[in-house]
Amino acid sequence: MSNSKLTRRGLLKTSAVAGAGLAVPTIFTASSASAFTNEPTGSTVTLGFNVPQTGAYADEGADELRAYELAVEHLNGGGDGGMLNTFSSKVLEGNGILGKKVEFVTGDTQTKSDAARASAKSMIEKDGAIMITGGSSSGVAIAVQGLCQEAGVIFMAGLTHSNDTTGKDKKANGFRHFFNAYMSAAALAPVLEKLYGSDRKAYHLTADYTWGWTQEESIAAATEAMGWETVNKVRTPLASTDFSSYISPVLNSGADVLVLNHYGGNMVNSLTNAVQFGLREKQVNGKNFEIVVPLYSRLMAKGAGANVKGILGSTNWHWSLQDDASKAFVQSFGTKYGFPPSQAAHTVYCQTLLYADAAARAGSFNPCAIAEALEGFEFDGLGNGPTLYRADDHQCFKDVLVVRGKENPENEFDLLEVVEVTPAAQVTYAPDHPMFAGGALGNCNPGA
Amino acid sequence: MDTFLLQILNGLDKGSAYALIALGLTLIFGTLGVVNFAHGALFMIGAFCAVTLSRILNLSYETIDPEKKDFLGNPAVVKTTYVESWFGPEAGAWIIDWAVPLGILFAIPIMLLIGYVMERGLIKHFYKRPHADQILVTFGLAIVLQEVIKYFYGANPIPTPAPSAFKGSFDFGVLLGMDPNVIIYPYWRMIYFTFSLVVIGAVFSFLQFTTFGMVVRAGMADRETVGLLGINIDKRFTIMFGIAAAVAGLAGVMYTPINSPNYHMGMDFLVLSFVVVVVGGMGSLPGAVLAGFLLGILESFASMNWIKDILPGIDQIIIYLVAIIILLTRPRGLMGRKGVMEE
Amino acid sequence: MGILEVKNVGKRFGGLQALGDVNLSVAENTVHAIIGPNGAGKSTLLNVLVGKLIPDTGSVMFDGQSVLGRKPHEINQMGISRVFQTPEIFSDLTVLENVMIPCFAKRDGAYRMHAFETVEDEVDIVQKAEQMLLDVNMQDKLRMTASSLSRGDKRRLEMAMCLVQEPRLLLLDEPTAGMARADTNNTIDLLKEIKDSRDITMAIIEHDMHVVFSLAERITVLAQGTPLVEDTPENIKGHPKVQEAYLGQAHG
Amino acid sequence: MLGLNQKDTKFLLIVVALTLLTPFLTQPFAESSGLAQFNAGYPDLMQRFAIYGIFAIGFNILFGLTGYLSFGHAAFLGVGSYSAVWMMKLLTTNVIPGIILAIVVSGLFALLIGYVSLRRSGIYFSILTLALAQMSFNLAYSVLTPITNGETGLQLTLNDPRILGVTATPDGSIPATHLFGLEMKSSAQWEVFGHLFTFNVGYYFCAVMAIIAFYLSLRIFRSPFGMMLRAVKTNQTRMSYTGLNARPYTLAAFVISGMYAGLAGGLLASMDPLAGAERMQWTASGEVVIMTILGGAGTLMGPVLGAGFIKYFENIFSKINDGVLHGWFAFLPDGLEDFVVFLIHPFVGKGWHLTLGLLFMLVVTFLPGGLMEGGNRISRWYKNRRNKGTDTDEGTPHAPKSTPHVAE
Repeated sequence: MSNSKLTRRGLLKTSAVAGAGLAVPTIFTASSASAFTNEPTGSTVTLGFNVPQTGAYADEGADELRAYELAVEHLNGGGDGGMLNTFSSKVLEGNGILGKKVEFVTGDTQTKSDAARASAKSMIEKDGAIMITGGSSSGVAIAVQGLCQEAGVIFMAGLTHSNDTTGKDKKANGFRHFFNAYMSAAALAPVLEKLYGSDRKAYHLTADYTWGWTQEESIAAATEAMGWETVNKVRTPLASTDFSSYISPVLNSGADVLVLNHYGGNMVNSLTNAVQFGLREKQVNGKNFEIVVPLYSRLMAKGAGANVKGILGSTNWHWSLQDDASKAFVQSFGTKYGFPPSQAAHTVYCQTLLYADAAARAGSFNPCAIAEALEGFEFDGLGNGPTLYRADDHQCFKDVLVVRGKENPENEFDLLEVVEVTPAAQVTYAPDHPMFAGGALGNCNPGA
Repeated sequence: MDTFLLQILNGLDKGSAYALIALGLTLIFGTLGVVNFAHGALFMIGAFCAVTLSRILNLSYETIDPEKKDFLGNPAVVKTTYVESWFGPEAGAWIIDWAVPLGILFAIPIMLLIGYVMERGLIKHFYKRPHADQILVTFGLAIVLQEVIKYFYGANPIPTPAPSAFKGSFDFGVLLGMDPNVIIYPYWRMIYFTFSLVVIGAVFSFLQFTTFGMVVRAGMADRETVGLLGINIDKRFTIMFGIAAAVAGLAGVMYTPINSPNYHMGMDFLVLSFVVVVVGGMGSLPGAVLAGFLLGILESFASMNWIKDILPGIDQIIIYLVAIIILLTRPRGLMGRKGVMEE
Repeated sequence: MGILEVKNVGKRFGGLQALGDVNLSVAENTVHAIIGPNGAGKSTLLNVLVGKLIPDTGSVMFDGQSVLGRKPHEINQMGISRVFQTPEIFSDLTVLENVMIPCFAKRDGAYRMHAFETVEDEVDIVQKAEQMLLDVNMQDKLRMTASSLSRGDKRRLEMAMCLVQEPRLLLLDEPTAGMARADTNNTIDLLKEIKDSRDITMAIIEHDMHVVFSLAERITVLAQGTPLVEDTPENIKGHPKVQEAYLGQAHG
Repeated sequence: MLGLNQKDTKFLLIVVALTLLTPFLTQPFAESSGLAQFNAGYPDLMQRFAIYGIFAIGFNILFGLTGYLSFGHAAFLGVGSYSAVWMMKLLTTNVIPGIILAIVVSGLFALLIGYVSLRRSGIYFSILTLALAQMSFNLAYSVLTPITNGETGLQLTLNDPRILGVTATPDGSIPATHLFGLEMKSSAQWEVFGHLFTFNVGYYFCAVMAIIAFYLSLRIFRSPFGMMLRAVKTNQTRMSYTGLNARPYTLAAFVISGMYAGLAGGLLASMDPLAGAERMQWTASGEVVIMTILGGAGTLMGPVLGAGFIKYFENIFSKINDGVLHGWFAFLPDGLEDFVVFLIHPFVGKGWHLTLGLLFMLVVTFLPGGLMEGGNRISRWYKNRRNKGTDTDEGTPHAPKSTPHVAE
């Protein structure tokens, strides 16, 4: 791990050497020194990886961090190059970004908006990070995105699924590769209709905070559009650990599908509880009772263990995909770490590559130039098929995977199987879709 | 009516965990006069005893099977557990399947030992210190314990299922002459409830009917006098601390199939269990048990839809609201004694 | 008409009649002792006087005003101070601060938000407190933390804290309980000195007869919650009822 | 000066000097040296030192003086932040109105919560504050989202009215927070001998606030009011039999410390206009408890030190990862190097909570007076060593314990 020399401020690398012998101190203000925030002047460029390292999402954060390290290794020409070899844009040459060696600093979001902003600020102010990326919840992503907008650096969102990240809280300096709740719903609905029919009654249990609400809204809208009836929408407190009192009334409500708009520990517990109550063995309205978890992640599936078997959901990417890009990424990640990458690892790896590529194509680290290079960028070879970074809202549009908990896993990582790859066209929406209304990108801010 | 019945069941089940944790907490407070903020962590460690046992049972040797491929396309490594190779596949699988109930046997000595070490090594030095100091040092200990667990087991929840014999649920409604599926309840949760009653009963009869228990009860009422009678009350208190730790640990072991254990589950329960203890009345064992079940039931009622429609968000705060009301109207809790903890 | 008038006070605790029909009058500027065997209701009576207990029947008037239903701090503000069996002092504070606090209470009432003045600038109060401590011979211990005082000094300090408020009535709850003979005598001397040097009414609850007879000008004997006799020390000494009460107690 | 005696004036001046020189003191290592990662002199962290210092000073007025252990103080910090951000959304991004509103609103909120919870004492009080604060947090995170913006936290947007300010700057971004035009985020940097010092407007604004807060707390400590609060802690029985009503004193202390928390919250929002609900969680309240105890409850400087210590740990210590460790121990033979790194690894970087927990236990067990007591013990030991043999020890048997609470 030689690439984590953490502390130097790019700006000083040269000036410190030059000025070391001089006894005359120089005073300058931050703004007069460079054209944009943290302009790299030395031979290196510093990226800031802001992931949860403590708290409930620490394992997910650790997986993201592994992917970041891998990405940095590949950008600097190390390793087998991973998805650099399959990426449709070929401007990256394995010599860092624009010839500058990539270094990185890490921060701990603690999955709290506050702490995440503090760690992002510290990376920007102290370590001279030119770009911030990461996060594993929407609240954090939106908060850090806002900060990056004000500070004048690019934010490449990690795992954030709320519509708001590229909806009402979208920012000119922020970009999201991950899919969102609307896309989950749009991808799931046809599969649900195909497998469970169009005459179903759904019961929603929703984590009582912003992300939960947007997902509930999206799924309810999509399923109602195909003829399902929404029996009830029940909000559950974030702090809940035991969902029995929310799950036990479900069977008697007349519903025959339970939608769990939960994530992380909430999802693990609510799904475990639901299976415990034997919901899946029951018959309601003459149909098999079904459970749906719209947003899946492998770590959650692992936490819920055998309870995920046969449960449908959606994910951004899965390691069992057989396209060249996915295979290359799994190969390179698996060789280095001994297990396949999660979707969170995949999205942050892509985001790092996309940022580097945009900088290379723009020929500059100026956030505004990079934003321009990313806007409307079409690419392929990163595991999700042909993808568009839409200019209107900085959201990636790509295929979405509908997955199901595997009945007979072959190994400990083999928890989900891909049921369907919903094409990008089917999950695309208008930029002014009501679920995404109410915000504006604003202007790109180069800071300084 | 049926929804009320259902929620009472839920409440009793939730209350079981609350009552068990609060019972141990009160035992420690009543005997030692120590406010133990690390009690939630003991619950968590109990849960991880089950995880550990299940891992031990799953220890395995590896053989390479060239027929199968792993995710990278290399020849797969096939693991066979020692248990299965020793006892034969069937008996071995049964033992692994029963890891959680077996975890009880595994957890008791470990929890007693942890309790003993904690009391002798740390708590002992805090008997004469203010309650605030006790809260703080045990709070520090709780952080340390959970970080240690996190270091070894990670932050992700670890699924620890119940034996397959207890999967599924029982239909109470049919028993009461209602339609099927109206009141169903998982077998394991019923076992948890029964288990908690057994443990509570055991602790109470131990205190009630043994000489040891009598001395401890006398010591709870008046420590100095008992000390003057020439009884080595300290040693007994150490044992009581061990027992309290074991009660918390057992609550944790049996809880694992209900929710996958994670390193911070102790903190999740800590605040709650303190509310339970205070509502029950600091130092009152029956109060703790009563308050545990009561709060469990109230919490379940608060999650009913029509109540949430009238008072949005009530299920978020019900526990705290009850605690506040009880503390303001019955300052010593439901069954507390006067003058406890008000220095 | 005494400064403290207790009329027909009765108090029950469940089945126990702790006080039944107590009548008592304490005249101004006297030392009035209330004695009685254990369980006679002395402490209950005292707690009624300071507002800690509210009697079921009867009235307690201090200087023409009822004390019933008032909080301890309000009763203190009326001019009644109390000395406890075990000295109640501010043990983490210095001796001087211990005496200054009652001065503030006397001057400023039950509550005043004097957060921006400094203690040192309150010259009057510092002087008053220092003078008080000089009076009780503790002038060399001003800066000591109260908890490090000897037991006798703690008692002195508590007295000083009460006296500095110049109370009109000083209640003493077994001021020599648990003291060695020498300390007891010191305390008696201190109380005598106080009695001689200022206009003050004292009500002493005590069962050490030595103390009572050295100090009291009038004595009320309490038995089973009712006053048996009230008289001068000389008359009490040989009173048959009193002997009966104490001997009866002693016999069983 | 300023109504302080000579000793306190000196003390205050030292604090002022330390605060103003923080950009130097926290930046002791040259940028190019391997130790540069231990520098803490960047605006965000320096601001946090000052802000959490204010928070802890305020908490100490309640806990250190009256002994009432509140486990819900973070609620006031959160309420302060929300008020300030709302002011910046509705009125102007000038920080003054926001901070004033923050102090007022959190003061009122503290009055309400204090009025309810101060009816009980001991652990019952702690649980009441905990319950009230957790209620606030849970509601802020969910059903109060229209006011608090829930999970994401309340932020400024381009649609805010800001009737006295501007909705958006000419270049289309959200206006920065400022003090009559002086932007909080603007900094000057001074580079000398390879050291880089950053002088940030926001930090100096917080620093001035912190000095004022400290000065006020010093006055309270030295005032009759402060003495009464210490009396409450020592003996409430004697307090009431002395004719004093303890309740308004404790309530006043509670409200004052709530206002300090509100000021801290308002400043947090002024430095970075976001108010997250997590700020109100009970663990955040636990943090200020830890800060105060670690530094030394009841002392004037202790809480500030504790706050600085914890924020330093959280932001700097947590960044030491394996790579850095390998760098440090590179001089060791390979096997040994790995072993040493393996040993240290659980305690640094993301394991910093473990170190903090251990340290906290050690302090509570062996140094009940916190870091301040540790410092005093060392200096006393040092003095004793110097004075060895000479009998001019001024510490007479009575003197040493004289005023533990007002020890600086």
